[in-house]
Amino acid sequence: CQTFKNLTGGKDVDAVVTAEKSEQAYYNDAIAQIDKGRYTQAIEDLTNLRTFYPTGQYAEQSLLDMMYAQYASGKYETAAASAEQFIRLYPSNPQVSYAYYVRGVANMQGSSEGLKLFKLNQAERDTAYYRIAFANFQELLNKYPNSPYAPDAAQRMTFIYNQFAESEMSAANWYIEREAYVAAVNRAKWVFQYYPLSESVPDAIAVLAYSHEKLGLTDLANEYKTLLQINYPNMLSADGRVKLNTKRERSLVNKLTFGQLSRFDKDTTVSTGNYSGATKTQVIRNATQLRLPSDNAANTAAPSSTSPLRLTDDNRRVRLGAVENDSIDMTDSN
Amino acid sequence: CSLLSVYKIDLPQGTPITQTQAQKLQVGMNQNQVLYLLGSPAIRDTLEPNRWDYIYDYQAGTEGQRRGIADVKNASQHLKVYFDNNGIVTRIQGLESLPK
Amino acid sequence: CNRGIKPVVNDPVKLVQIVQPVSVLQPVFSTDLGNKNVSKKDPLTLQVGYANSQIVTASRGGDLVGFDKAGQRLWSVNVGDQITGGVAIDELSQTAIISTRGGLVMAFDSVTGAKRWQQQLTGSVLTPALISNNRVILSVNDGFLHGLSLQTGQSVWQFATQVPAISVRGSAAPTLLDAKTALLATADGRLHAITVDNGLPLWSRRVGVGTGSSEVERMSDVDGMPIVDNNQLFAISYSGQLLGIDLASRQVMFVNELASLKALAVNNQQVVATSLDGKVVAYNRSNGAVLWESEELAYRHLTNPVMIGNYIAVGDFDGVVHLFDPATGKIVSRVQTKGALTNLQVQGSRLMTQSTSGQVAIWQLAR
Amino acid sequence: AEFVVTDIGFNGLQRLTPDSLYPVLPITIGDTVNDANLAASIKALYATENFADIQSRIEGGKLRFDVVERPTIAEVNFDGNKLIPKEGLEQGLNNAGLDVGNVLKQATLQGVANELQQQYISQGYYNSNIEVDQTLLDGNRVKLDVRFIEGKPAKVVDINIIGNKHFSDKEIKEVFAVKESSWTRLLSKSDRYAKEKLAASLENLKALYLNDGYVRFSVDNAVLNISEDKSSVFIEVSLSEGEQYQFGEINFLGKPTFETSKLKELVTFGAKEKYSQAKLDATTAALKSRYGNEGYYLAQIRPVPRINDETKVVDIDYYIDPARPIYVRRINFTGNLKTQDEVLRREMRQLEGSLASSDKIQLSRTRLMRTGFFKNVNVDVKPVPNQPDQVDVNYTVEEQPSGSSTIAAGYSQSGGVTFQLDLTQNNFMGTGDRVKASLSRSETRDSYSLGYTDPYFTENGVSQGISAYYRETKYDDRNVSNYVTDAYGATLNYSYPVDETKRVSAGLNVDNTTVRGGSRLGVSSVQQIIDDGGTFEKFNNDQDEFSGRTGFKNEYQSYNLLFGWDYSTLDRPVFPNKGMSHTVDATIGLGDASYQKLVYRGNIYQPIYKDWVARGYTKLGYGNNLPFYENFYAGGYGSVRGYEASTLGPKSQSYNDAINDDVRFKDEEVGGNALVSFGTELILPMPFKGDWADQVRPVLFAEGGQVFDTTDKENRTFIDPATGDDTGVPLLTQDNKLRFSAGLGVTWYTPIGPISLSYAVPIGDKEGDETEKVQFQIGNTF
Repeated sequence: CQTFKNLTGGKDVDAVVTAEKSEQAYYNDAIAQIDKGRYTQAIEDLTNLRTFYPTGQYAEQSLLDMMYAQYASGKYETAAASAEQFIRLYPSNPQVSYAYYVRGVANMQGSSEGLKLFKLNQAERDTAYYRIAFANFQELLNKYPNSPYAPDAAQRMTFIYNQFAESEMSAANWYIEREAYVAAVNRAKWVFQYYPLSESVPDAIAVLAYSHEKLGLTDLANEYKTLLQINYPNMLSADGRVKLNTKRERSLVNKLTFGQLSRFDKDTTVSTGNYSGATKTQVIRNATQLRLPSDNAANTAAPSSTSPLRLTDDNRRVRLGAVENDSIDMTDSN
Repeated sequence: CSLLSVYKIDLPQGTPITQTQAQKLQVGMNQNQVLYLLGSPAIRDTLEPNRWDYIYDYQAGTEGQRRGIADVKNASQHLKVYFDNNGIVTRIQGLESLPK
Repeated sequence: CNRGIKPVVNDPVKLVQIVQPVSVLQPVFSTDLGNKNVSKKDPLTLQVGYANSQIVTASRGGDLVGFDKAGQRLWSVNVGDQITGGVAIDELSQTAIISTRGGLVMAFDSVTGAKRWQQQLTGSVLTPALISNNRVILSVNDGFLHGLSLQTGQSVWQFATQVPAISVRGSAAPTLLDAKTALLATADGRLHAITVDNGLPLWSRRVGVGTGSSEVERMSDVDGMPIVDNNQLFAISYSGQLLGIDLASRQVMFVNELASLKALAVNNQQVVATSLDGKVVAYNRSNGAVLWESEELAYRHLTNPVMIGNYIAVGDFDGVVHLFDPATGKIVSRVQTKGALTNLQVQGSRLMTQSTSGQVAIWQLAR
Repeated sequence: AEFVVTDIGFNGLQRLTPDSLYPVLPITIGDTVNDANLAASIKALYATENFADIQSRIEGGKLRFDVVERPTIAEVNFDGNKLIPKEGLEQGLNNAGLDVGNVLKQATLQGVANELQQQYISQGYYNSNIEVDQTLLDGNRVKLDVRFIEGKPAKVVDINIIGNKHFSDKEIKEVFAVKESSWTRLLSKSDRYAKEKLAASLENLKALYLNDGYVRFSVDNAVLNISEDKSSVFIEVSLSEGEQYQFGEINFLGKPTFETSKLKELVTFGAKEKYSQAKLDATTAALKSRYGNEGYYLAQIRPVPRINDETKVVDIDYYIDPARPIYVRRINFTGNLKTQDEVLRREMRQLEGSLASSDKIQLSRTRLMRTGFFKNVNVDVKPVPNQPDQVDVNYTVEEQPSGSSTIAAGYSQSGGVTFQLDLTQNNFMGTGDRVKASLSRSETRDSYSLGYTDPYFTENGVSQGISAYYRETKYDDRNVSNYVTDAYGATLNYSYPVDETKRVSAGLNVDNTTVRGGSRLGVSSVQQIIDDGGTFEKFNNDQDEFSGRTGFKNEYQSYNLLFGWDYSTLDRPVFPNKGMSHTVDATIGLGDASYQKLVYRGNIYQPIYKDWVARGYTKLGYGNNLPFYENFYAGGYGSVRGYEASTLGPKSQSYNDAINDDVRFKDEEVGGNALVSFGTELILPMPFKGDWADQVRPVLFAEGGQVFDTTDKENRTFIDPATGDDTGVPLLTQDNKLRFSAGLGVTWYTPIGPISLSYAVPIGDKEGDETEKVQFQIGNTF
């Protein structure tokens, strides 16, 4: 039944009993393997190096290389774990910010079994991994703001922040299609409240305008339309109707061909987030302001940062996020 | 031929409160008392922080039509509660639009 | 699908031929009670009801049979359920008492076989009753001790003891500590002294101490009937403690390391026990020192030892009764009956056995 | 002794570094060190669980720690573990932090060993023993070999019930989860003792009496004995039944927001009726869901029975506290790594921003399971912090592969490049759309078909499917022996739900089929081609080997209307265990081949005992003047197993045999226009656990079926198109007898699609039937 066991279960890995190479040999072989892209073999050499020469001169460097090899070979969870181990063991190593960075990037990849053939829009899927990556990058920016990896980490944080906002909007868009307008309003307001700096704010305002109109709250709908008129005029069509990117708005031909033909061109410069000219330090400064709400966050007051939205022509800043005092106690004093 | 019509689900949205519940509301109450009487409002809008909208919107699906429940559209059932800046009820509007 | 590792299994040892066997016991009576509808795996022991005027046997299947002194069958009655405890005989009132699987206790006239009374208890009774000054004392499987009136069978008193989550099948028969007090050994390894008449508890002491991480390893039943002899009490537990107590001073004379589910036997100097793994050991009665230890019957599932004449008799699973010379610990004589033996009984110079396959045999000590 | 520490150092460190230990110590360089904080630092170092031994030394102002690091685990092997699978053990060790690479903590190892021993004891393996040997390796590492000596589990040999009059011992033992040992228990292993089984049995016993009116029933005592060698278990249960009681009246106290008359409708028992706990629980559940559906999601409903022992009547007081209407604030999904959020959200019947309804939340979970994209779906409702009347509904899903894909390619001298690609994905790239593509090119045949279906073309679930196909067999006309069809066409199909379980579909198929027959074609088909205006050709230029052959050809340009009605309450599409499904498909052919075809498929799954499921299935078909290439066939996998594929039903002589009556080769099966097939399966539970075990379904089956021709072909004779004279040969013959078979089958749902294997014994097969005991199939299950 041994064969049956090999077929289904993993063969028992029998540990290497004693060191077979010198420290130098292990390290050189490992680096050679990495260059040739044979990562698994490299990881094995590096593991043996750290096992048999834990206090050798290459111990710290080999863990950094192992992190890279694991990430490159798609073992994201183990790469993040190696990074974690490095941060714990060698906190004062000059390269430690690289470990923070690798941990963030590895977590951002999500689970290794995820289908990575086509780049799936993560915003529309489980974003748990993104949340961990965001926290990792935040820690990197706080501890090592001028680390060489800080700018990229900041940009990734902004990207994740927008992905979360987009995931809210995908739910809001569905509720518009479903004609559940109160649900759409709350989802859009969540973007307003927790992601004021995200690129989905224009879509959120459009949804709010549209839903209020459908609910019959025309006064609120008009207020949102003026907000759009001032800040994002391109979201309003000529006859003042709000442009949404939900399926409902697409033309029949477009729907018949599963969205391939005659898509109406929405000015998408705002939401593709290409290089907006900000310098590295600005990117980092903006990123450090970003906060993620926990999934089950209460309807607390909006975060302090305000969005540069002008309500009326006299440039009155809009205090985003409804004023709600923190704790509403509905003591059940019956 | 309703037998072959597309099955639509009922779409209840917001807070189906009744006039009897809302009548207990008086000007001068604080926000907690309002919440205790009517529960959380359907919409608390960012642009109108001092106004709570208890709106109810209902679109009958196949089941709703079978049971003859009427649609409630464009804010026909909508109670507006206005507060001053320290959360005391100043005005109540739309009481008559609520069902008995 | 690996084969798994086999636990070590101890097979019963083969018997060694005795050099020159001495004839000790002469068979005087034997009968086959049959064992229809009896579960083979249940190691319950039934004993022969013996009083000098007659014999009453009970079969596991539920037949009660009375014989006269000469072994002639007098009467036979079927109690309608499997018999799990019995036969206890009271010579004075000529009553024979048995208990059934359904928890019924029945009293019969031991001469005529007429049913006197019956009483429903809350659990089955697996051991013979103790009859003394007008009380019938029964140890019930659910941990209760019941005192019934001998005449009417009505319950006079009840005494509750602690029942462990899991205990070894079978229990110790209640016995007399002295004329007025009964001695009960329980499944949680304790001894209780209780007044026979009104069930008032006098004292209780722990004998068995189980150790281990699970309830099964901590089982410390005292299933062998403790023995009381000229103011000394000896008891043994499943968890491996053999205790000698001096009743006068209530002091523990000794605690030895031996595990058994069978009763003990004493003569004037020795106390003898048979262990779970088939050892027969004789200790000095007052200080517990080991006098001799025989492994000739290892793993043969031995019965309780009994003193007959000045020999020690021990039965085994093959139906063989071995007779030891108490001085040397050597086997000097053997007799054979059919079926596995689980309990030996001695009445004066007669040895009575009932095997699990229902074979009753009585031997007389040869002159 | 107090002193100011000037330097702190460690020696004996291997894997750990001083940097990582400094933050742990409560003292730093420059502090004054006394006995107290020295002890505290040693305690802190031990707390890191990395050290077997720590000694501290003071050399002039320098503090030195001599440490011995604990070994890390290099390898863990298990031997002899049959009861607990290897993965389970590894998982247990991981949770305890004893997996490969971690530090070996002796206390935790001992703890895990005891815990495993407990598990064995609780499963009745009283004679089991677990030994752990540790062998030290270089580099301060250790190898663990865990040996399991399991022995045999204790068997229950006797169950003794005392004090039962109303129910017999047999009836009581029937309800027990643990049974007395006998050979019949070999498979179900129900005679093995386990603590939970006894507890479950006592629960069932209690329910048995409570459901029969015995309110005062109680189990006085359940004694557990075990034999000396710990191999047999004896159970003795003493109970007191009490009397039989009846229901009295019911009243609703507290704040019942609905009128009592409405609530009374939900009560499943009447006054004077025998008391039954099951009926009471059913009523409580009905009330709970009634309140739950009206928004009172957190309503508390408690039945309090008032028992009157004289009159033997039990009055029920329902204390109802509806709390307050609860609204759903947000619905969140986790675990959908591949599937889009919208694909899950569109299955929701519960909307955000509306009253919470327990039925809708549960129905949404069932709908998610019905998509077939998820192995399992859990829902949990969490209150929103400081919003007492709002809840969030969180669905956690576990995705499973939802389709199959195989790719094969080759190059042959004569045929050139050959390739085959089959792709059926029900959750294409997580969009929830269904894609079905099969492109194959070979020496003899090209076949391309592509189908794309969007199940949510509209938000109410109207689905739109488009598919196109092109098939061409590259035979020369003369080389065809029986018949081949070249076809191309496209189908547009819409289907929409009519209620929660029924769907209606309508579609249009434009099809151009060219049928080419050869000399081995059955005469009934030849007759039909000729009657439909097909051409007949005799090739007699004798220089090549085809001369003397005949060829029939006809082209059918047809427009088919497709209608469907589908009812399904199956709990999941793959390997359902409960529910039924009925589909009716009607095809109306117009144009060259005008025919009507009706097909009904029915499936019923009924769990019968623990995890055994019985299934009944049937397929009926009827066609009115069907073109022969649309005929029904029977036999083979998916119809009647045990017979070769499509070999049952009417047979007709081939053209060659008909025109020259000296030679008589085997008749050709031509199928028929009426089909009956039905069967039943007993779905067996998988004996062992493990992840891949629930991808496999073994079944015992018995099925039967037949194809008939109800047209008048049977008594018409064939007219040879070459000569025009009547050959006197009947167009077809049939014996109208059903064929049956019974046997054993297994289906394994692999990533490349379901693979099925069956061994069937034909029953009632007639002479001339082509039987085939073992059959193998890749592709969809029927």
